[in-house]
Amino acid sequence: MNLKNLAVLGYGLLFVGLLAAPFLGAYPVFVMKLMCFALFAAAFNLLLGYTGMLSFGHAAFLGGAAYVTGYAIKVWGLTPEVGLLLGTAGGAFLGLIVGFFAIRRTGIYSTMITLALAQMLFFVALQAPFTGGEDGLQSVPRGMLFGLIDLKNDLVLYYIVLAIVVAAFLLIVRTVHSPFGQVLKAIKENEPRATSLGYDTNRFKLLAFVLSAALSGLAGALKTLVMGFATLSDVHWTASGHVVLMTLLGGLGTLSGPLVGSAVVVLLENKLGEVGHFLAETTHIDWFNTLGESVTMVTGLIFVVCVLAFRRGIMGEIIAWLTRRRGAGKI
Amino acid sequence: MASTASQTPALEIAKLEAWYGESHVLHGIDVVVRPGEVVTLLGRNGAGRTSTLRAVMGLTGARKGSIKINGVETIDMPTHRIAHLGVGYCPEERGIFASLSCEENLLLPPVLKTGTPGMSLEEIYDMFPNLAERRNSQGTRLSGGEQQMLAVARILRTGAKLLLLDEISEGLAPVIVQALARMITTLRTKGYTVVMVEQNFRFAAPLADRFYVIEHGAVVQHFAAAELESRMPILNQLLGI
Amino acid sequence: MSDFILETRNLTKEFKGFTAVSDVSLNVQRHSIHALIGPNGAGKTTCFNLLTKFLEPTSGSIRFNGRDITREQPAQIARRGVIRSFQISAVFPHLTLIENVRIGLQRRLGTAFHFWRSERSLRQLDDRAMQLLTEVGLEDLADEVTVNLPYGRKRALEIATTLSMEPELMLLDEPTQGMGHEDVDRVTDLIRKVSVGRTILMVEHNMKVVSTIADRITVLQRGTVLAEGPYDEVSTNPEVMEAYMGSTDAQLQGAH
Amino acid sequence: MEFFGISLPGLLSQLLLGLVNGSFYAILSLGLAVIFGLLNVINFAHGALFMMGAVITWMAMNYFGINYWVMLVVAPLVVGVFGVLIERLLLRWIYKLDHLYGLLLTLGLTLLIEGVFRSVYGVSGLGYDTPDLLSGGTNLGFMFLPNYRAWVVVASISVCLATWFVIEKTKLGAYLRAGTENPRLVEAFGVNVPVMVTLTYAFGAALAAFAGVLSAPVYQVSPLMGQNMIIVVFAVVVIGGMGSIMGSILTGLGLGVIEGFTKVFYPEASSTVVFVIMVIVLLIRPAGLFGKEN
Amino acid sequence: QEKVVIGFVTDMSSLYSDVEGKGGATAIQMAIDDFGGKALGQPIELLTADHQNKADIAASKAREWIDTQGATMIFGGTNSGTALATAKVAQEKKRVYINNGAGSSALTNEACTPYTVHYGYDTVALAKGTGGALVDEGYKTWFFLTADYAFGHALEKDTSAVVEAKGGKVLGAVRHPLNASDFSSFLLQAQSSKAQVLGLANAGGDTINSVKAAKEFGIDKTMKVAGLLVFLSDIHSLGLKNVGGLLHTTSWYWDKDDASRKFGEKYFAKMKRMPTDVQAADYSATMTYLKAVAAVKTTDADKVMEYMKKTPINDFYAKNGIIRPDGRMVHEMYLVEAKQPSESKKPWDYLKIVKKLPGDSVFTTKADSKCALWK
Ligand SMILES: Nc1ncnc2c1ncn2[C@@H]1O[C@H](COP(=O)(O)OP(=O)(O)OP(=O)(O)O)[C@@H](O)[C@H]1O
Ligand SMILES: Nc1ncnc2c1ncn2[C@@H]1O[C@H](COP(=O)(O)OP(=O)(O)OP(=O)(O)O)[C@@H](O)[C@H]1O
Ligand SMILES: [Mg+2]
Ligand SMILES: [Mg+2]
Repeated sequence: MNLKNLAVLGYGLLFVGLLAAPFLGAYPVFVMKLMCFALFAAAFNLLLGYTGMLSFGHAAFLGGAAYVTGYAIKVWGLTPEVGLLLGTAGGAFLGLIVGFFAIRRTGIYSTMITLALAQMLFFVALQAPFTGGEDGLQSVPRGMLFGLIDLKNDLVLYYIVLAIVVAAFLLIVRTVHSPFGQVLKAIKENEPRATSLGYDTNRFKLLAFVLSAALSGLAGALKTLVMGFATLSDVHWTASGHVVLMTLLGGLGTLSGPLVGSAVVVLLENKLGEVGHFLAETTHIDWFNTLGESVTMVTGLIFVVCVLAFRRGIMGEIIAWLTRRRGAGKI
Repeated sequence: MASTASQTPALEIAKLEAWYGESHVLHGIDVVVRPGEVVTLLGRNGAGRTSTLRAVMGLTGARKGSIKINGVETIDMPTHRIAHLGVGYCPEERGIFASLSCEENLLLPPVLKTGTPGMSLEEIYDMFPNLAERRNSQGTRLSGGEQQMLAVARILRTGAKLLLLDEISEGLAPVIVQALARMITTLRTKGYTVVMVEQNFRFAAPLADRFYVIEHGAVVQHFAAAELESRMPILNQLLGI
Repeated sequence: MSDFILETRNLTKEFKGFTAVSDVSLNVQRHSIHALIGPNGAGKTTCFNLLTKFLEPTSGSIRFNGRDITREQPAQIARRGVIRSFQISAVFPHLTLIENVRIGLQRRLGTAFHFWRSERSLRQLDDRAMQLLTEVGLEDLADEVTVNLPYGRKRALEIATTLSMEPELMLLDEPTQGMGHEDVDRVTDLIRKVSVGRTILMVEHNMKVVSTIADRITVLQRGTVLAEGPYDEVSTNPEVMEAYMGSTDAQLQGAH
Repeated sequence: MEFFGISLPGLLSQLLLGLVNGSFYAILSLGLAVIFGLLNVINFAHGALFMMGAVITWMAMNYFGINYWVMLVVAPLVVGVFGVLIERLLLRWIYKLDHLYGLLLTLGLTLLIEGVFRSVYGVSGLGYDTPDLLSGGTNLGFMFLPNYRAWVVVASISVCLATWFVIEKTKLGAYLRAGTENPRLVEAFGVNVPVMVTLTYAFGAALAAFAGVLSAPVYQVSPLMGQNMIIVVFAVVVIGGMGSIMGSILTGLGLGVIEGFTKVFYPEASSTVVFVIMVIVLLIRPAGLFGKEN
Repeated sequence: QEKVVIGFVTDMSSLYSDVEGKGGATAIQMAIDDFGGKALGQPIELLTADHQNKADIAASKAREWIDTQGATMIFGGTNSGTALATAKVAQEKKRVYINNGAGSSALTNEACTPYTVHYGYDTVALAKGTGGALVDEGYKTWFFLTADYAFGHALEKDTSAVVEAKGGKVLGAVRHPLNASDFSSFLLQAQSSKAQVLGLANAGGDTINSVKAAKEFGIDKTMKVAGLLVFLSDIHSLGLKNVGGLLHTTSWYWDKDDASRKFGEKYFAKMKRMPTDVQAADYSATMTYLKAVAAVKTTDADKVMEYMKKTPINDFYAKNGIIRPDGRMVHEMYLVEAKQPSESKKPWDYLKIVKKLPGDSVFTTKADSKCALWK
């Protein structure tokens, strides 16, 4: 079987798995949250993996859109689909602003610019009257989709979220393999040359930025709908750090990497405590009981290990392994 | 004139192999350079001449074999210690520093504790008036050719007696090339040992005492200047001159 | 339309008190190969950078096909048909050869921003891309990844990509620098071949190349034009010999 | 005399206070610039090293009774040694890679270091008293200036200037600058670059720790104290442009002062003003105030 | 057979972990043990988790515990965002929800639910307590140093209202950003207002830093410094040298009476720290809940809530505490002052009680309440 078929098979299995998940005892709300983060990471990877621009401010798009959607639905009483649209548009708009500044510099400077601008948004979210400060924007109703479908039911919402996330993911795949994607690759490889071939490289980078921000916004908007609130933790810089970790851990520049990476990181964040309790019980080492409070430490450790020993990430390693094996098989 | 010194070669490379990461670029180079000699490494593009010089400086990846400088084995030495044995290296890509002015670039390489003083700043500016004129410009603001001059000039100050020069006539105007040729002749009379890598055969031919031809990371020919005429046909074939 | 495809008037570039290009008025004849030579630091590369607006001129104007392009952006100038190559080879190393060429062709489709469209829509360009690769003798390597190519081939690929832009005016900065003799000959032939129906302005130190293909030569020195004319005329100009070629005739041919 | 409703003495005192904060920005952005220069690593861990400086000072006082003045030297040394370890054991492996890995590695390191300190010391902050010699204050006529704050300004500006002198005016500095661009070549000239790199990182870490010691009596000593500082310092660095050492010092001081004035005229914006300035500077000078294009 | 499962989710590793954190879990476990470890004939189970101050983690933990572990009561911790989100989940799933760590009065006001019990302090009580008591003592003119976000604004607004209602005057306020490291410039502005009281409408590190800077600049010599949200853990980490004289309101202090001292010492034996008022409240609230379950012989949230709301609470924490229809547990609060170092006689001897504040005088009144359940 060649790699491409294998990939198709993998995605197929994943999709079927997600379709069946609620009936296999998975927790719909949790899986929805996972999917939101997976979309977030995939959107982030679209920028980093395919244009080489490292944004450290993606929390702004996730969180910003979460607030927009929350506000639209809760305060203006708009329907969920309009809320989602507004959230995505909000993400895109923020992306346009941040991107406008970020592309003025390259490399690490551009990264710091995204970080700084996102931090600015954090303070706005903290101080602005409509975000609820550190209480967050709470009790956002799920409402009726198109005025018809009641989203209060977790299962109904689950399949809608699944459909949206899959569609968004397909859009990302398509973007990577589009004429636009080709130009992005060229710019990543040799920017002055692309300019001399008549491409306004900044406009391409900006569009990539906006696309990535819009999809991150969609993820944030969905998350608000699922969880029923938008809070500061989504705009905090640590959320930006998390999405970088997800992408790096899963495999930078691979389409499937962010999906895997986000699953691992979200599970870690939510279940590390339980893992700790389990370890403590089996090994009788009491210390493990406190593992749950060490999420940041463990996260830090993963970062360090990933960067030092495991740069291709989980999917990157698997793909490399498969390629090698196939290569060896031919000889 | 250097008959006693010829006992220990200035540079003796034996069975040298070198890698860049996983790619194996040198497959056994043997070169001997006596003190005071000018030796030219010839070869096609990508034959491994630059890599040979870089390997001497310890700038490639892994190395194997033996490289002795004035009789001292250096194969396991870190780069900075090799330099202190009295080696000056002028890289192919020039390596001018943007954050330093022209003059700072010139003064950058530390004077080596080899006992022999190098050229003074005045002598150098005499040889390259362009540099004197642009002495306060940022290094990389010099033109391509000026940068090339600077790269050569830089290692003349340190007191290094063994010079490794990679394609120094590249991209230079004919007048400057002629100046460089005169410079090398002068250096030889001053007792410097020079190993040159040259694409420009016409530039190298009248200067060198001996030639090595490298092909696919190994030495395939070597001969003295006197044999040059007789070797022309085979050189034509090897190098397409 | 005037017979000159490119005209500059009193083009000047100053860097913090140092004038790299001063008062250069250059006229490049349509359908000719025009060489720009001069000692190191004469301002040749700077001139190129001005013409393609990688640098902003301090004063003076640039006209292309009679139109003033002095205030335009680099990408815009490229789209007008003025394409440059770089002193260091410029390819997209991790794309295949055919993809490299397609990047040049693709702009014409007007779908460069279409992120929703499949890249299969680019296949229509493959024929033309292969044609271009054939022109530079790389047709057999079309699906190779570019990094693995030897240097000379990369230069050839670069020329193919440049051609894909259908340039009216090609600016080549030292196209044979760092090449072996075979490659030099090959690229010289290539330049001659592609110059049909185009205009080429090139910087070159290799007098052999210049003497064989250049129709007209401008010699720059210290940022100003020292001499201009066909090779024979320029190469015997005593001032030029003094400043650039060097005194002995042997060396004249011999820089490379 | 009044300006915008604030008396001249009021303004003067705010200027002084701004300088105090600016001093911290200056030392921290200077350290970042030095490390970035030679290692090409954006040292996210700078905030954590800053915090270590302060916490170690606190520990020394509380466990061993070692006073402030000793720690002013010892803490940077200890953190410097820690820097040597970081560089030798971790950073060394990633120089050849894209700069993004340096950022991520040091980010991970930050989370780890902060996590460890947090699990030991909690987060509510530890008190550290002003050293007796500098307690009290001086009445400057227009304000009451605590002696300690005056000392912070003097100490940090001296350290900054000394660093500037070494880097811009000495041979060692020339090696550093050249090593920044092409370490292998500098090594081929006979300079021991690996040691230079290690020491540079250690020096940058020590600078951060020095700032940490200085800050201990002013701010609360807490495992999270570096986190809030580091992002602002990043913005300072973008504004200054990391082009020059003097640039990062002046930008740090200047932004401290501007931030100080914002606290008077429009306090709501005092946390965002640095970012706003960053945006404006980028619009006018994409390379930052002291940065070089490309 | 019904089993009592308590799920406790709070900040165990970050900003607020000293206020409640692991100490809270210890206090709850102590209560369970003192209750006998069993209820309705089954061992009582305690689940704990660190929400890392993220509302989505808190809410999903609670949801999961209820659905998969059969949690019968959710104990929400510090951080208002997480508290409000978790309360919503508990309401949806019909589980008892008790909170001590979060200050937001919204929990029993516009966001009140039939299942929420806000047991310890809230921002309204702090504001009214400190503000009202100080004006009564003759400190009439105020200047606020306010953290620039909803929480700070709420504290400032509530306190100003009390101060003005009692005839005091607010001369001004300056807003500072969250986690500001330097307060000197704000303090100079406060000083030039010539007000008698400097009200610190902020929390945690911000309060600590402002108190410290006030000392450094000698501002405490001309103004009375009043913290609106100060915990024992803050005082402990700052040291009396830095905070001596700081006025604030607390819901409990370990040295307030014999019963409290007894609890304090028992807790100290386990944790090597004296409990904060929040941790004490955690113990008391657990007891209250378990007693209610035992009395109604079911874990059914409606029945338990009904019983809790009609039964006064009397223990070392609260005297005649009453859970009102809006979920607010009303009890006595205390205006306290941090001792000067010379007054402190033993470890953890930090506070002296200046004034006892009857519950009715400090918590929201029916007239002000926006809770639909209390109309
Ligand atoms: N950094 C590197 N990594 C991998 N391979 C390299 C590297 N540098 C050179 N090579 C390869 O090593 C071989 C020898 O290169 P080298 O630069 O020594 O050739 P050369 O004879 O100096 O030719 P040139 O005329 O191009 O300078 C070439 O095949 C080249 O592709
Ligand atoms: N950005 C710059 N700032 C300052 N001076 C510059 C800059 N770019 C070029 N120069 C100066 O302008 C002069 C012309 O440089 P240019 O690169 O155009 O020369 P060239 O003719 O291409 O030479 P070569 O043949 O050596 O490449 C040189 O003296 C150089 O030092
Ligand atoms: Mg070479
Ligand atoms: Mg040039």
